[in-house]
Amino acid sequence: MTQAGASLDTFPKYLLHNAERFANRDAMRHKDFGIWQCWSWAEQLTEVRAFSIGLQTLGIKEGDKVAVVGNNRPRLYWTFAAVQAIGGVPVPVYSDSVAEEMAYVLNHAEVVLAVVEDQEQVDKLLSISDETKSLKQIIYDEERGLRDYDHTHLHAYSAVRQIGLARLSEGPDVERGWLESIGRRSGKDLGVMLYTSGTTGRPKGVMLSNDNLVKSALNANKFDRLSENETTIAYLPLAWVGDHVFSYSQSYTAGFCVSCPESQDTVYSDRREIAPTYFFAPPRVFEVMLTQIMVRMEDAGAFKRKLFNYFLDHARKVGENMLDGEKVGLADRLKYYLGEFVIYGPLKNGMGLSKLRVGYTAGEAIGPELFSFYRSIGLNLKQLYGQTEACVYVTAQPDGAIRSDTVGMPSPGVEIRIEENGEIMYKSDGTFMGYFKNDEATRETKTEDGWVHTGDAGFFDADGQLKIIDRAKDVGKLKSGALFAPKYIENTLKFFPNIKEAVAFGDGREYCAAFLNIDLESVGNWAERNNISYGSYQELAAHPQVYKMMREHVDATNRRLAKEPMMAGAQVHRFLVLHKELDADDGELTRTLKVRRSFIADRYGDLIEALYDGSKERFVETEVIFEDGRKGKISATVIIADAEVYEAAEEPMKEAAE
Amino acid sequence: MNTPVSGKVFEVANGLHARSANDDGIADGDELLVADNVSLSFGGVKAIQNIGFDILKGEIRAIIGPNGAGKTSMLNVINGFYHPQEGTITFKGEKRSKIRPYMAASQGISRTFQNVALFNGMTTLDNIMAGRTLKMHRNFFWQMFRHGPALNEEIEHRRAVEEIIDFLEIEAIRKTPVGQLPYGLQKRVELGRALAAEPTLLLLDEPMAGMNLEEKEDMSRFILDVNSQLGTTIALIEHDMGVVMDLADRVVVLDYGKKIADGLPTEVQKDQNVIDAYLGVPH
Amino acid sequence: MDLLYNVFVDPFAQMAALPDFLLQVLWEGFVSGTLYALIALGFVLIFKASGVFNFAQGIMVVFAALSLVGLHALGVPAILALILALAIMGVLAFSVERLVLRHLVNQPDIILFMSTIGLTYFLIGLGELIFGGEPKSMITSELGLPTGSTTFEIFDGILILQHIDIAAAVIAAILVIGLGIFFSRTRIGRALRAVADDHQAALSVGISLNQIWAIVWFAAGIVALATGIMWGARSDVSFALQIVALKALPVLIIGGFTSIPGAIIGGLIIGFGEKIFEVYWGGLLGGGVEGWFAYVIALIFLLFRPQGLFGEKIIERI
Amino acid sequence: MFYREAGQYKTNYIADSAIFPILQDRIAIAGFLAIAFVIIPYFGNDFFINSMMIPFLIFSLAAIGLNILTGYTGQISLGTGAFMGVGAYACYKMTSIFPDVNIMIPIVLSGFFSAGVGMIFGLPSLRIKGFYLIVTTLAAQFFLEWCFIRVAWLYNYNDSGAIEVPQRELLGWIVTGASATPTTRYLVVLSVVVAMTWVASNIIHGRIGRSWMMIRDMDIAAELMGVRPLFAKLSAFAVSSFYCGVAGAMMVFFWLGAAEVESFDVNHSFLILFMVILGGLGSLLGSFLGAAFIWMLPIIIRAVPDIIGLNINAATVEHINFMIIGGLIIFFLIIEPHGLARLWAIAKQKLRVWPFPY
Repeated sequence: MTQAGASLDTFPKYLLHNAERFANRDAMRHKDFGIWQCWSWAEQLTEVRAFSIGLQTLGIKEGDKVAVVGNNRPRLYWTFAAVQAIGGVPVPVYSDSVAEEMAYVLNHAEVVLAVVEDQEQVDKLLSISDETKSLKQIIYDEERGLRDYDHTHLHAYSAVRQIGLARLSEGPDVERGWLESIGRRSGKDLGVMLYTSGTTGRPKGVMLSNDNLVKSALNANKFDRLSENETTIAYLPLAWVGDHVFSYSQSYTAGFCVSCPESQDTVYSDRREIAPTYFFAPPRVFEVMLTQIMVRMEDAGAFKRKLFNYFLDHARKVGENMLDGEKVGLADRLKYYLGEFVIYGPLKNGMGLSKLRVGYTAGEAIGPELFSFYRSIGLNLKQLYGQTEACVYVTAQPDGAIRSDTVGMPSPGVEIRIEENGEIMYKSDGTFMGYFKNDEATRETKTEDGWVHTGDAGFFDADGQLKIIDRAKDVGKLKSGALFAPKYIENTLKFFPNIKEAVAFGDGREYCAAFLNIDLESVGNWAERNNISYGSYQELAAHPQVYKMMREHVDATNRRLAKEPMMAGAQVHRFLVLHKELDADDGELTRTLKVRRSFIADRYGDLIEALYDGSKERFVETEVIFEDGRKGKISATVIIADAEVYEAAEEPMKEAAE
Repeated sequence: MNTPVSGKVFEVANGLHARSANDDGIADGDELLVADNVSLSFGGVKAIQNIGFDILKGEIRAIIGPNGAGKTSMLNVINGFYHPQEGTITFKGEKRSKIRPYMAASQGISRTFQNVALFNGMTTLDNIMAGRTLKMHRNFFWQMFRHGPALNEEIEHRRAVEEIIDFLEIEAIRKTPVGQLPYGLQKRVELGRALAAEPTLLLLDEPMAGMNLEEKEDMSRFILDVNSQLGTTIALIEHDMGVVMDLADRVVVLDYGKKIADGLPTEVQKDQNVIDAYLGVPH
Repeated sequence: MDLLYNVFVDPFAQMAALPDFLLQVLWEGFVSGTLYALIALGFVLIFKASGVFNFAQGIMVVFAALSLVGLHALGVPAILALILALAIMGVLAFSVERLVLRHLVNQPDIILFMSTIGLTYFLIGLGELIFGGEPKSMITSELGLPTGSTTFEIFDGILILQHIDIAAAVIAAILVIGLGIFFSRTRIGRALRAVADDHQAALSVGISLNQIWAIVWFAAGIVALATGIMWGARSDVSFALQIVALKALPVLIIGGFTSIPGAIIGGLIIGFGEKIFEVYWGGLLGGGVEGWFAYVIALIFLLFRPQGLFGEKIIERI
Repeated sequence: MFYREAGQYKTNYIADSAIFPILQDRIAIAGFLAIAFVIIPYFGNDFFINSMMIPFLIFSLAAIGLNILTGYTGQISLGTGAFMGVGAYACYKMTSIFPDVNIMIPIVLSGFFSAGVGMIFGLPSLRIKGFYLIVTTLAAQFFLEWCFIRVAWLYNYNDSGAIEVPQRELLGWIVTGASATPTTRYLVVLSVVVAMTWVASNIIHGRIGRSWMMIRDMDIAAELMGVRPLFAKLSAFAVSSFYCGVAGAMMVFFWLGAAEVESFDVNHSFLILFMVILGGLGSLLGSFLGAAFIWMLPIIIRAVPDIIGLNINAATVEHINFMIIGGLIIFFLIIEPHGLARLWAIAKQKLRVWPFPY
């Protein structure tokens, strides 16, 4: 297939290429019907080709936008390549977005066809069919329950695939035509459109060219020496740029196999079966894993707990040094190997990370203890800093130069500069083409000469690693003029496993104050051990004992903040424990589970006021959306507590050197 | 009547699952089973007296009545556990005399029990596999070596069982011993086991007894799906009138071993005899 | 033809020719039948009240007899030894309830059954450890039991009746009547019957299940002691008795597991049957048929009347 | 602790339903086999091989036989000893009648005789359950014992009434009779036991084994799923007796060398039953564990007084042994009715989730 060899600048071309060079290697696995169904690159090509020609027959032509909605499933990944092969543009959409959100995206992107996972998504799309005039047809993967639907505009994936196969059997022209269509596409063309969930306003469609994705993927492959031998598990939302790059772009360019879990409930055990060598997870996932480890260990016998603590202490001491290849004494080394056999190995095995070669965490700052825990037991976990607009990679940590408080050095092919107001700007191969139908936003974000505003504030430290403080616009000042970086404070609070979420306030105020969210699993367990009974989340959150514990955590946080001259001014003076969990369904978190600060500030204005007016408690009523979509109200009297504040550490005296 | 269906059982490519439901040459809406003047007594106790009704192919037929009305006995007569002293059962046009339950099974009658009767020493997977006993034929010789035809057969049926697991959404408990499962899931596994036999007629004895609302909703959905997607005729005993009204195409009402009403759910609901029977024995 | 003659004619000819011998055989059968019935009675007591199929009844017989003989050998007077042996059976009943049954409540019957096999082994070991494995003579005369025999002349021949055998029959009758009264007239007895029907009902009478179990095991122990004395007086007290005692199982099959009269009639049927079969037909098969005759009869019953003569018909409900 | 299951994924049903799906288990099994086939013959002394390993293996096989009936099909039997006897006598007769036939043929064929007899005595199981069946199997036990004594043809009219094993060769090695070395006999027994265990495991994991377990767990539902009780129960009796028969034949031919009826009495039936209960009902592994435990325990108990310098006579030790076994049976039934195999499974589970408790 000569076209492919000529210039590998699109994914369909890579598909053709891989079907030759890796013909019999697994390209995709999916746990289905109890076992891992596998497709080699050659088979993947056959599948993509059949579906692609099927789509063509349904009338998809160059430039058409095709929405892809659902969980991680091979057929949805194939849809990307199938659409790109005939010149269309896939638009993956978050499958958990509610109907109105989805309607906006489909309309805005002018989607003509949607490939969806199952009945649930079909129903959702049908419910908004009046608003989405451009959408003409729907293809579904899972056929269950859809038998009796009107099939004039609805097709089963398998049926479209069959159409494609039938067309292909008509003669070689069909395939030739298809190959030509692949050949016509180039790196300059629009490859995919990803809608950013956006902390404010409507989602924006980020247009990424084939070049953007291919080059970023190649750079990243080279950076981490990824080859066809890697294996990963695709479990993050399809519509998220990370998944698109890790599970699609990098898989196609490096030729490694991507595994799709059986269902959302079985991700954990499926990951264990697959044992990925290349793995990405937001800090939250790592946090949950660690909490689970700790909670389960609480129930273990005294001996096991002792052993566990003993070896983890040792790992804390030498583990990271061993990982970084530094010199470690023989005795320590042997003890570490013993620990590897007794504790670390089984832990990694339990998490399904035994074979991990490269692991990344990003999206949010990760607690240093959390981060070192994983590294100390021998997992090569690293941080990166990225954005949809950059095809993920802005900075990443190279092997051997890992720090928990930085996000690494500029990725290959990325240039970075720091603006005067602290904002990080970059320019790279992955820099997006622009926002779809939103030139104004494009201009705001991307300069004429290709520099992109990240919106984050940060600086390079002495080792040349980038350190992020906060969103550029969120960094503020207290009335006293002391620097107030809310995220930094929140993250310090969240180091405590009992605190699931924290929201700090203080910009333009007298002092800094915070909302806390307890971690139900962790605190619930603690309550059980201490014979504290509670009937609900709300009751537990308001429990005096819990408040006492939270106060201790805030105290510790303040002591920690006090040690850092820059941050000492913004210690948490008052705090409260929220009566409900911050929830994406209520709009308090983004879909990627980041805190939506301004929204929360609006919603809980009363409570914020209470933090600053000295009240001891405040009654609030909050509207919530239940899982089934009903709306309701919950009310509570939230107690506000004071916290100890510490003297700022003195600026260490500069030694009169020499 | 729920939508009559023809075609494949589950959405799978390997063409395994011949639909037993279509093999018998009885068209949807024709009589699949006729109980004619059936009487059954234990010692002196008359459990069923002169009951006659029919079950049409493709429908969901509910048998309701107060406790002790003889509903379960009726099911036991249908699948051969009890032999009626009087009357006949005609299934697929064949009048039958005494049969053993395994013969009823091989004719295409499968059922679940009021109190879950799973094989507790076995996993979910094995329990559903057990439902396919009648479809497996490889002889002892091959079984001994678990090779060749016996292994192929095992794999083939495993695939079919996986389709049922997928259908009932019980992937996560595939390899859990059923004794460890909560009651609601056990009921679901039991339905899976009955389905694995690919029955023409599925008898469900209080499929929702002891379930919470959500479990009931799930179970209702599965029952409707079984009926509409697999074309299985269903006879079910149920106490929850709401469920019966939602699910059943036709209802027969028993009381003290006698039939007191028979007809569409809405008709039966208004029947004075039925109201009296239910008021007499409140539920 | 010879065979047919030997099977169908000759034995009856012999019976007719020597009626006194036939009577003697029948008497022997009656006596061993009585003993089978006594062992079976022990089984029935426990089975009725607790649903436990007590495989250890045979070893309890041996154990009781050994205790009696062993204590006497240590110089304990016969009557005191008898009382102490009773006490030992009481302790055994109490221990079994405390250490075994109590922990196995609500377990499947088969588990309870197997635990009694374990108990059997334990008691064999314990008995041999304490009393030694060699056969011992029963202290018949010391207990005041008759030892002589009476010879009747009848049908031109003689019929010899051992007094101890007569005593055995009488004691068996007394035991059965005593138990009958116990069950029908006493509060505890009635509770025992209630427990057989319905555990809840028994509890409502105010007797705990544990007490009831201890009591029935003790009752079975008393029966075992009586059986042991009688049996020991006829042959020796040895562990071989344990295997013979298994014949109570076929007796139960014939009589029904829950019926006291059934146990007696079953025992007699087996007793008579096996003696007559052994004497008149055994020779044809080479002798020694007593070992399996009872079981084969039971097998036939199982095939044609599984509930036994007096058991209730089992209706399986679903 | 030793398990590293991450990354062991199955891409087909054959691998997924394998009997040992976990790599580490397969390694362990291979290790055990290597020890059994190489290390023990090489290093074991005659006493160890002849008095421990050979009987252990033979009883394991018998225990598997009984486990198939009792543990997998739920039909209790006290006739195991007699069914072993049928195998032994059948084998003896066959070698007498066809002295030139390869010895392994009568060994295996003897199982069929046993299976036939087992099926006959299994017939009542169609109508009866539980305790009633005990009587049936006891009938088999006592009737067959009687046959072994009274039917002189079975022991070639020997004056001793015993069967004595003639010398036979297999592939040029003397495998039976007085001149066969323990190691040779051990290897023959081991091979047969391994092969038959594998077959048993195959049957149990297939349709037939499943139908047995269905009958065991819920016979009504089993019948409803199309299991014919007649076939399921009789096949269990047949297979079970087959295993017992082969075990019996091997017991005489490769271990005892000569045997009388005492070798097949009801006490042996109990012994095997205890192996199955202690080892674990419904577990092949349990059959081995139970056999090892019941067989090795007396040897250890006998050895202990010597080691600690106590002088206790052999009879006393024997009695204590009885008490310990009886006590353990009760103890296990109370604490862990599924026997050693379940303890093993729990330990394995602990190792799999190590360091977590669950």
